[in-house]
Amino acid sequence: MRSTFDMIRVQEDAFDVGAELAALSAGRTDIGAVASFTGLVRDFVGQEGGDDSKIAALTLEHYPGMTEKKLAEIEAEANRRWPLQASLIIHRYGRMLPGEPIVLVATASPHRAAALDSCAFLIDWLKTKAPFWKLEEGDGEASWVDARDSDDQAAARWRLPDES
Amino acid sequence: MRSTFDMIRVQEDAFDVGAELAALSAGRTDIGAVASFTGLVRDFVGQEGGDDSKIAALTLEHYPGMTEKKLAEIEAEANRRWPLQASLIIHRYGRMLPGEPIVLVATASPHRAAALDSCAFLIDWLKTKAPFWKLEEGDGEASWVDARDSDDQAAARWRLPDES
Amino acid sequence: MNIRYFAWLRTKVGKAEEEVSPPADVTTVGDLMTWLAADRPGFAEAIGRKGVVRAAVNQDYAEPDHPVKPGDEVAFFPPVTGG
Amino acid sequence: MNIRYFAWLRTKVGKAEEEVSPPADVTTVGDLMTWLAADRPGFAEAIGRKGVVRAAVNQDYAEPDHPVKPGDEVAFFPPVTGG
Repeated sequence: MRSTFDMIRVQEDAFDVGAELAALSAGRTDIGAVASFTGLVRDFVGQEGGDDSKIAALTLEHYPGMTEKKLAEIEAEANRRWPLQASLIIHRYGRMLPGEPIVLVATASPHRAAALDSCAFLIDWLKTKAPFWKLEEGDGEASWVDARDSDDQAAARWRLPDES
Repeated sequence: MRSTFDMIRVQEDAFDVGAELAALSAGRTDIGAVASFTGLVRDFVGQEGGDDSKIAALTLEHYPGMTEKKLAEIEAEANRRWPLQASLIIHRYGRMLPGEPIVLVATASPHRAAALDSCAFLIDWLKTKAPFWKLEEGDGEASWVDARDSDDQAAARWRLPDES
Repeated sequence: MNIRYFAWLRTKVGKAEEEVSPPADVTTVGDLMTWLAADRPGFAEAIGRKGVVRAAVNQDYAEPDHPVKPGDEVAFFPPVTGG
Repeated sequence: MNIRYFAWLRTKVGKAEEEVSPPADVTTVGDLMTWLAADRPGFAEAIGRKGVVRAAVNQDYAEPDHPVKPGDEVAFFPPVTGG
């Protein structure tokens, strides 16, 4: 099945999740399932209620050119693995405030499992393969976010048997 | 963590996925991840391109009272298993046309894996536990949709070790 | 006892709901199914096919050995297909 | 050769980008890292800590044994943290 709606957007402006999802399936009657994941800036680090770890703003740095290239590769891989009718990745860069969306991935398929699995795949792979770096502003000095082992583990579960 | 936005809606009217998702996280800055699944009426059965299996409309019959009870139980179970900040299940009944939404489930959490997994859990469990029945109208006589083994298998992967 | 039928079982039986007063020896869902089947050929045919009829007592799923008593709401239906 | 630095590696090195002309015996990403480290103390310190610097050649991830040649765009950065 050829996906008829593949889209990658890397942008500074905020976006409207509802409008983006509506566009994904607009005017179509062949889609049975749409899965989406939205990542948002949240106002705390780690466990909820930790009062020493408030986040005032987040700045996303990216590698222009390579970012678009990697996102397109990730989306193409999802389309190879699942019978998708549409897929969408939007990722912002620049400075953003708590409550604002950072990233949206969405997939559409005739069947539920393909939509759900490919959506999880897109965000898990994107986390470890797309060249973005987060800088957190809290009470004190801004600090670069460390990569997490749990992200590598989440991506690893999508590795195919012939990959090392 | 107590979920501060739990909602079950069983309704005949169509709904706006974007507006529902926006409401889920509106005015909040503590949510890091929102996952959603939308099930839509599609205009064909089985494999794409099968011209003998067009769907003109779908009617969902439900068991009023038991439906709400089971959906509330499913949502409560998701909240027991994952640290959710918000969860939403909307399921329609009555007659609907291709392209219209049937069901929306959405979950919010500080962390991506909890949102993604609980969203998949909600739709998988709902499929096998919520008392709805689909009647398809195609070219000829309307026919009741058969339950699928693949739905039982999808639900089974969420069974806890102490369950039979 | 309030009996409810859904989906194709409803069309087989020819009604969505009925009030019944089974004899005292009908104490389980299984007993009730056998008793109902006696003069409801559509229901008898449906329960004759293994695994196609599910039951709920007071809006919770119930196996054939689940007890039933006067005043209960007992529903019969095919496997669910929502979502 | 166009060298690019991102995130805290950019602040360590003190620039986002530079043009360099390494000698002919610099033929791999690893060679280039060693050569760049010679007079960039921030870069030297970063690559001294194991596993914290990643590289890309012409916008694809590259291991230390990956070849580099004049005209390439070579980027160095910490592990990614987007999404």
